[in-house]
Amino acid sequence: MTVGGNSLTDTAEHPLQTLDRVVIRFAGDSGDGMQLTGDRFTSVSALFGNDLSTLPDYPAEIRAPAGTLAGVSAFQVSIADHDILTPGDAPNVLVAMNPAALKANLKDLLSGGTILVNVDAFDERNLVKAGYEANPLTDDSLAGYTVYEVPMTSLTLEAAKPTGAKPRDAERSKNFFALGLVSWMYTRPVEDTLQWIAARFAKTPTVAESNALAFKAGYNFGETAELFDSAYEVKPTHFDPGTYTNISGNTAIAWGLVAAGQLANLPVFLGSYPITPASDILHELSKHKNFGVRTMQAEDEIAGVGAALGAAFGGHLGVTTTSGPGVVLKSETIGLAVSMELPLVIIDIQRGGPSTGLPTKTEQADLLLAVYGRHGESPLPVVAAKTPSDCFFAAIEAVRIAVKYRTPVILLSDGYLANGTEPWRLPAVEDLPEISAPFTTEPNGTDAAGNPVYLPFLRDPETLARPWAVPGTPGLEHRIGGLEKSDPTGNISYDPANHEHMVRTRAAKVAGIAKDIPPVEVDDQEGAELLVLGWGSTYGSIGAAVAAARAGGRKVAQAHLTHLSPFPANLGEVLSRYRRVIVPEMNLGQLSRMVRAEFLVDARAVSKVQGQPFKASEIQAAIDEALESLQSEARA
Amino acid sequence: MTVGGNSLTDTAEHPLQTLDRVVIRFAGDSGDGMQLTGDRFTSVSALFGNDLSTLPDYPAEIRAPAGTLAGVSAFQVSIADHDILTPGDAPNVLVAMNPAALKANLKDLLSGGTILVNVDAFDERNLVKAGYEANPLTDDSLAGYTVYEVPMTSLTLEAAKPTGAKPRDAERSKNFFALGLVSWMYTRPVEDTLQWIAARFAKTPTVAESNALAFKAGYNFGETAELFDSAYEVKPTHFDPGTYTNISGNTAIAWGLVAAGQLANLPVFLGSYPITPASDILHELSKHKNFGVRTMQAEDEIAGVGAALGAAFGGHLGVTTTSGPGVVLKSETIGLAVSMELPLVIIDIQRGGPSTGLPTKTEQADLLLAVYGRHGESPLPVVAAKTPSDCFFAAIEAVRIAVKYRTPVILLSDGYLANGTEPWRLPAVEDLPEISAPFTTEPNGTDAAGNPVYLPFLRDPETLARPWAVPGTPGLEHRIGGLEKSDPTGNISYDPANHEHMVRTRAAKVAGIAKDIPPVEVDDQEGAELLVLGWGSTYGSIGAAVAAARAGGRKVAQAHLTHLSPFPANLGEVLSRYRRVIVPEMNLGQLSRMVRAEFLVDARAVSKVQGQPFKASEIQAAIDEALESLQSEARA
Amino acid sequence: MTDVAPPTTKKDWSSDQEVRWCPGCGDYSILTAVQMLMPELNVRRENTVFVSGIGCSSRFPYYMNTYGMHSIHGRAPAIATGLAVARPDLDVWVITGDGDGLSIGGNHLIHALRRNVNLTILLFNNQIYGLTKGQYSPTSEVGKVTKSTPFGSVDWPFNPLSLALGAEATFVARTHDLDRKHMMETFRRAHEHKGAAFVEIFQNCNVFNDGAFEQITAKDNRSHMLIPLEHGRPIRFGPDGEKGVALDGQGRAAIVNVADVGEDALVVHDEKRPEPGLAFMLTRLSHGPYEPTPIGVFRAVERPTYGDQIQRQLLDAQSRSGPGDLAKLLSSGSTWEV
Amino acid sequence: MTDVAPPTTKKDWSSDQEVRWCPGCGDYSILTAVQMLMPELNVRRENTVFVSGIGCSSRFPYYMNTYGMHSIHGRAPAIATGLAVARPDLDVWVITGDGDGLSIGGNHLIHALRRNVNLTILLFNNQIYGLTKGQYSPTSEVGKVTKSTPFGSVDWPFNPLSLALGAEATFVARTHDLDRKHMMETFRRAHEHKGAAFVEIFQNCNVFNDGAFEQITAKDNRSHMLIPLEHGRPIRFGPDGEKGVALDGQGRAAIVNVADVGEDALVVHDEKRPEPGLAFMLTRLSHGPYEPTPIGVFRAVERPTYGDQIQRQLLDAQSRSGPGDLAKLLSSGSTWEV
Ligand SMILES: Cc1ncc(C[n+]2csc(CCOP(=O)(O)OP(=O)(O)O)c2C)c(N)n1
Ligand SMILES: Cc1ncc(C[n+]2csc(CCOP(=O)(O)OP(=O)(O)O)c2C)c(N)n1
Ligand code: SF4
Ligand code: SF4
Ligand SMILES: [Mg+2]
Ligand SMILES: [Mg+2]
Repeated sequence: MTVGGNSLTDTAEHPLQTLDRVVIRFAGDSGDGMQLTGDRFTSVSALFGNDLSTLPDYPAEIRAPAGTLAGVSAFQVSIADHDILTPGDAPNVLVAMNPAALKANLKDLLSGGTILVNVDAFDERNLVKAGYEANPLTDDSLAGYTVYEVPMTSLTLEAAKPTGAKPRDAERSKNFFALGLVSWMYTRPVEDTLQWIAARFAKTPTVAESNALAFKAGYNFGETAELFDSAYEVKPTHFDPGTYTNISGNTAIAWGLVAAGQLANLPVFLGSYPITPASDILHELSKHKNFGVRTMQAEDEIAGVGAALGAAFGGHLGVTTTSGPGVVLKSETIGLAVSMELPLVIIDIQRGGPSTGLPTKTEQADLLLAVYGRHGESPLPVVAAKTPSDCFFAAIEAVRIAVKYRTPVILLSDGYLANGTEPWRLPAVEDLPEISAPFTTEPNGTDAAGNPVYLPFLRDPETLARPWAVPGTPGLEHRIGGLEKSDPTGNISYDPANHEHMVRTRAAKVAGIAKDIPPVEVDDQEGAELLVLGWGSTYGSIGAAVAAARAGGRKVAQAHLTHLSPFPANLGEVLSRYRRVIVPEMNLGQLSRMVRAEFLVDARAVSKVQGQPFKASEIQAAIDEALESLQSEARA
Repeated sequence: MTVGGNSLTDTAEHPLQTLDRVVIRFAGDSGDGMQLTGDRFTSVSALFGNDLSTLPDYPAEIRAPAGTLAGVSAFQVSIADHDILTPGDAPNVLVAMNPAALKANLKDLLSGGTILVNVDAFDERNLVKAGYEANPLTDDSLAGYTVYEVPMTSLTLEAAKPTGAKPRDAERSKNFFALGLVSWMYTRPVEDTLQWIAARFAKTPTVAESNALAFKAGYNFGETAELFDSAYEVKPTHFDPGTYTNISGNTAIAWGLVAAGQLANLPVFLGSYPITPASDILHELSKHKNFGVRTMQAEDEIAGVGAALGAAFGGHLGVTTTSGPGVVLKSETIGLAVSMELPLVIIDIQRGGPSTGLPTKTEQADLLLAVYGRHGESPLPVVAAKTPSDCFFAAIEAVRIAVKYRTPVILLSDGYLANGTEPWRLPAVEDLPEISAPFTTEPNGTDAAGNPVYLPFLRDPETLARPWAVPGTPGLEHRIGGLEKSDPTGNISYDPANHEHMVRTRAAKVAGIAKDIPPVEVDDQEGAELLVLGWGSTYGSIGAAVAAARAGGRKVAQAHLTHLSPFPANLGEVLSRYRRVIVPEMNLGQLSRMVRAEFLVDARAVSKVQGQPFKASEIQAAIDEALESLQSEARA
Repeated sequence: MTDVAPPTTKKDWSSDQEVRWCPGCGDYSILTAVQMLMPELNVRRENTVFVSGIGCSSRFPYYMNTYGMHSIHGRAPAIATGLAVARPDLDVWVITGDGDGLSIGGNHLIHALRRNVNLTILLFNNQIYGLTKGQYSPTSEVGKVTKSTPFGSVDWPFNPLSLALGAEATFVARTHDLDRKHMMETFRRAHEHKGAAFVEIFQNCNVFNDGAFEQITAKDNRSHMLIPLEHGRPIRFGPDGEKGVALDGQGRAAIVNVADVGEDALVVHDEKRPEPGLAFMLTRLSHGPYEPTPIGVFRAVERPTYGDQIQRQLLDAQSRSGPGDLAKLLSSGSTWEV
Repeated sequence: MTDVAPPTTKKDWSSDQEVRWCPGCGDYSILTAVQMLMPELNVRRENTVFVSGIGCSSRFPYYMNTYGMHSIHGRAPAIATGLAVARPDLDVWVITGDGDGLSIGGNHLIHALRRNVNLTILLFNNQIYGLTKGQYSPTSEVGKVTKSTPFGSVDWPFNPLSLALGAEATFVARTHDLDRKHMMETFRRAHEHKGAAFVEIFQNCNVFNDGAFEQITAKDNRSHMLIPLEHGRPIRFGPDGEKGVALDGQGRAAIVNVADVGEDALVVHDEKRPEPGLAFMLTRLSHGPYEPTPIGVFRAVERPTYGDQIQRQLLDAQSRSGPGDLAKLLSSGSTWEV
């Protein structure tokens, strides 16, 4: 049997077990290339036709000290033969490249799960660094698991010998050894990975070669070592026919913005300042200059949003991307956009807070900031994405509202969506929503003397949107600013009644968007008295939990909000249909607070603030608890 | 009869009518000195023993074009022989120095009220500038009022002749003519004003002389002209015995901070950036360097709060003052203070928003910003002042909470409190609350090896406050920052469970302050089903409205919040006692929203967003409406 | 925009809004100078935008009958950068004050300068915060007694031109509000400059800082106290040109009597010198508006503008990859068919 | 603090926290230089505070066994200003990066410099954003290809020292991460300076911008490419001092062969020159780390510090009006008795 052809997948000598789903976590040092390994495994699985979901998890340091807990970087991927919503609560398989990786991740592993360790790394020094007093491989502490000790480092060095690479360099290929081994275990096709290695490392042929050799060695090790009882297969999912790609939330947002620019026929202008986990949107958009996309890495967040606002005044689709610490810095400028009523899209990829917090971890604690975080009465629409691929549509929706209503819009995503991936069936371009962004080019009023004039605050009676006349348009010269404006001239006005009128009109404009967004849909169940209401990235976990609860005979309804401000018009009615509403959120209860204030409904938060997405089981437990409390209330 | 002695007050030739209250508004061009005139009238009335309340109102421009509506500056003062709470809904008397002043203010005047106009200013040019098509003095449009046309300019010029001043200069004394005239009308003592003129203009004797002459001329004009039927007197109020001063909210805050520094035995450090209407706190504090108060005019708001936080780390009482646009800029640094748990006081003198809004006008629309306006879960206490003199105590309370709990605290005031004044009985220094701010000077824990160490996040079990060890203390060297901290070492931690623990602990610390603040007091009335709940500067208007409603036979209870986060522990219980709760606020319903979310009580906002405080009558109308709706519900 | 704009007059450039500065404020004469200059520039009103921050000076855009934005405090250079990059066809002017531009907005200003964004930046320096009623500013002299510094300020001031040169500015100039001709000429040069043109204008705030520049700008003092810079000419001043500026071999600049040293010893002004060293030295000649102070164009060199280069990258990308094709973008990752 | 601090060793200044930079990062050698210098400075750990912003470099305070604050991005100079003004008894160091200090924090930096706040500011210039994984920074060279500039950056970079001098800095110096002795000497001078001392450190980021300074700082290149500045000495460099810096009468600085012009024609370095013109010219000698580049102390002049003057005003006020008396303050307005 030769390595390198698809014949490798024919593992005649080992029995092949079929699984419907498996959750694998690759864990190692920051420098061990675990993100790359996980990404690669994901890609072949996607090509293979599995449904999948991923969860990268890495430290805030670029490369924290080797061997320490702080330096552990992990990538979890779940592959399945059916539609899945989350990267899985607990891994079935943990690949641990060193003791620290084992220690940091063991607690999450399914009991009875499988551990593949790089036994070469379990030396005294690394054990101490990881804080182990005894070697876990020998002290029986792993008794509840199936442990495979694989000398990954030495086998990699051995495999790479033909390349002549120095051991220090060759050793770096050991993640490909691990990838090869896991690829064998789950009967992944290998050709694609070998091609990918060749292309990716084309500039450093020695590295390419040693990675390929390590990969093959890992694969063959699985095949030939007597260690493993069997290999597994996870059959392809039934997908609707179409072209699929595996997409992360940040890429989806970037592409959504490019698409929105095309749909609205507006050039995209991104003013941004790098910040984790939002920077990748800047990186991605920077590549697409042929779409007329201008990206500017500004001196800070204030300048980023300022430049976007300046571009919006000039008739561009002004966008700024950031995370929490950047949102607060941008708030003053966002308030100016509220006051001037110019379209602007602010994208907040939420991360753990407060302050610098947990910059590489996920959280949903900027919702109230988005809705209320500006001085004065400065309402604006807020939209949230729920899955990585939904980020594409959420970005288009944010743009649609911004340009139609001439208002800043905040789009919320989070670190989990940003870096997580899922297979996405590419939409047909002609099916994407239309976005109308007409510029005003003619005077829209007359002055006292009957001369035609431009009234920048003469609104569309339907949308309450003001006209958008851009510099370069003769005859419509006008000035706008942050002082209160007289309706409809836009001249400065300190008139008390005008101020109240303008404050209420701006609020009415935003509230009126409720008429223009879809009603919230309920995934209802006959007889359900409990509604699980969610927003943002909890979608997957809630869905999985609800499915599991129903499978367990519980009656539960589920609804998920894309629009947080204004709420869909039917939300109050929906909430009133249930005896109990729970709101799982990665915060201390922000949507629940908004819903309580708005509808006087006793919505109860189910909070998790750990920098990690909910496990479906956690939400399931909350569902059970809510149902029990309803029952005991009924009994009482 | 001679001018210049108290004998002037003996106005034997005119009947003297006694009033219990009068509301006077001085209005003129920005350059006409109306604020000074109003201030002066206020001072003599305070000295005379009236209760009083004032409302300055001026344009955002330093000196808007003379004669135009935009340039009108006004000062309203109410004086009474009894305890009053507001500067009055509608003036009884309007002093209008030019047509624009008349036009801008007439609509507020009580119908049948008195108008004193400077008839000299009613020439064609000024009428056109003010936008009058016909002269209101001659076209009968003022028929419903008592109008006195006084040639103030020419009489002033005449009076000032002996000084030899050029007419252009002498004319500037005409506000003193007006002051003299009104002083006569309301039998104010004159000696004090003459002394004040001499002192204030000591450096420019000619100006002093012409002001004094104009003042006397005005006084004498009232005395001798046949125009006026009578003079009026407003008897002194019954005040509790003590020493009184007339104080504005901004001065009271500045003094409160000085006092708090003394009480806590901490040097005050103010880092600030000028902004209307907060700048005067910076100005006032800058004078008191002998108290060890350091003030720094920073390069911007971010630097202002940053410097204050740096000083707090160094063991000073760090304070920053600003208004809405500054608060949003400071939010990131406030979040850092939340995370590092250092004491810091942020003072927001709210003004009309959004954006630059109405910078010289009042508003209460930063409440939700104060409570929710930071990324991540970053709770902090919020305190609001209710009257100008209460600003003193509110500042002390904000400091008390900040240093006791090692937390940033936001203190809310607004433009109305900032510039408004009221008589204040000086507290005895020994009656002021104690503030304890002990620095930790010894290690508070031991490390694994048993060596004494400092654990910066080892909390007081009661308050949950962490220790405060300042640089210069040997042996307690430690590092803090904005990344999540391990409990209790303060070292960086990405541990999921620790993060949730810290997020919840910070929230519990702030929530726990509810135990340490007074319960909200209710001014109840037997049988009242309606509660009027307020916060901040609406106190006076609500009080006046409730008193009036009761006088009209209505049953109403009133409660006013000083603590907005956390709420007083008994608030939920208090709200549950009433069938209806209304919340008058100068915003679109911010406190009502918080109360609804917290207590699921159908609290209804009574909103006014006009850059002007509520009139008592407006709130009274809302009370009537609420009571009627209760009745009709009862009938239904 | 190479076409010829229709002729206009000052009135065409004046908006219908009432000017609301204090009577006597230096801002009026600057407004007049700009409104009088515009008809001479062969530009169109609709292609002209004034962007300002907050301050008395920042009310300026309301008075220009062009497109305009009165933004927020300190942020005008950032906002204008976005506009200028998005719309290279526009003429974008930035109006700012010493507080707006050098205090809260200092960072945006220096970054706009280093990037060489195509902006004409007029900084109204009255050495005071006017709009907030008289606090000291980052250009106020040490010891200044103001509302916020009752015992005198203790901060050393910026020299706006030194700062601009330290920030890699390509065009740096100074003028004052009492000389309309000089203002117009300086603004014209700034407008002609491709890239970020920075002009400091000494402006009198007669309410809060009256006479700040009187010692050098008053009619009678000018010839003694202002050192006009002219490209290619030895730097001379004084009623009869009897004074000049010379450098020694150790790089010390000094004011000299021409009679003592001879004209050949004088520095010949060279605004086009690639290195800003000389221009910087000239900004250091005077330590405040009470010593002989250079005015005019200190530096005017060419460097590609930020916007042009961004534009060039767009065009390059389009000629390389063709105009964007959305369907192609969506399938640009690794895809598979089901 | 004139007392003698007890003797310490490098170890005393090292905290128990694991250093978490990438292996090979230039930050390590800077940390070592500081930790080795501290015992020589006669200062106490408890009186020493390191304040930083955000960035790889800004993790520095965690590794010093002193008081420290790892604050937020760009704000360290502002926070440190408050601390230094409040507590003049402390030794306050600021640690910042080229992004932290010159991009988002540029304004606070230039204001701290002009105010001459008593701070020792170390700017780790690696010409890249390290912590956010490799975007270009305001000191990156034009054309730099990074994650955010796949077609090359188009912004002209700052020269940090020119900017500092334009911002009225009283102490300006440069060193690099490969020369511990030079670092220690430069940091010592900076620490000695009363007021704001600004030090740029060329620092290698071996992950995202490896070798950025190699052309001038690699052992073999130093003698050709680094121009050491020594006060009072003619500026010479080269393996045998065969090169030097000279100025012409028009203020043009140039690198010359000493043999051609004679030593007397060289500029004699004068860090104490009140005017920053010469120092500024020296910062312009090199346009990037691939030309002969001066290192050492460019400028070191005395000017009252911001904190000292604020302190003086407090003391003056106290000696004038006596210590504050609260009851007196409350009755300082016009009062009346009832
Ligand atoms: C964020 C913010 N901070 C502060 C202010 C208050 N403010 C308005 S203008 C100004 C300074 C104006 O000074 P300058 O820029 O010199 O303009 P001038 O009025 O002197 O023309 C300040 C502090 C504001 N409007 N916004
Ligand atoms: C307000 C805010 N914006 C952005 C970031 C993200 N961020 C962290 S460090 C950094 C730049 C770091 O570059 P530099 O200062 O050069 O430090 P280095 O990592 O290179 O040492 C950025 C953009 C942040 N933490 N906070
Ligand atoms: S305050 Fe000064 S700068 Fe402002 S308008 Fe008046 S005179 Fe001009
Ligand atoms: S990313 Fe660069 S600067 Fe940051 S620690 Fe690694 S090598 Fe150092
Ligand atoms: Mg100014
Ligand atoms: Mg860097």
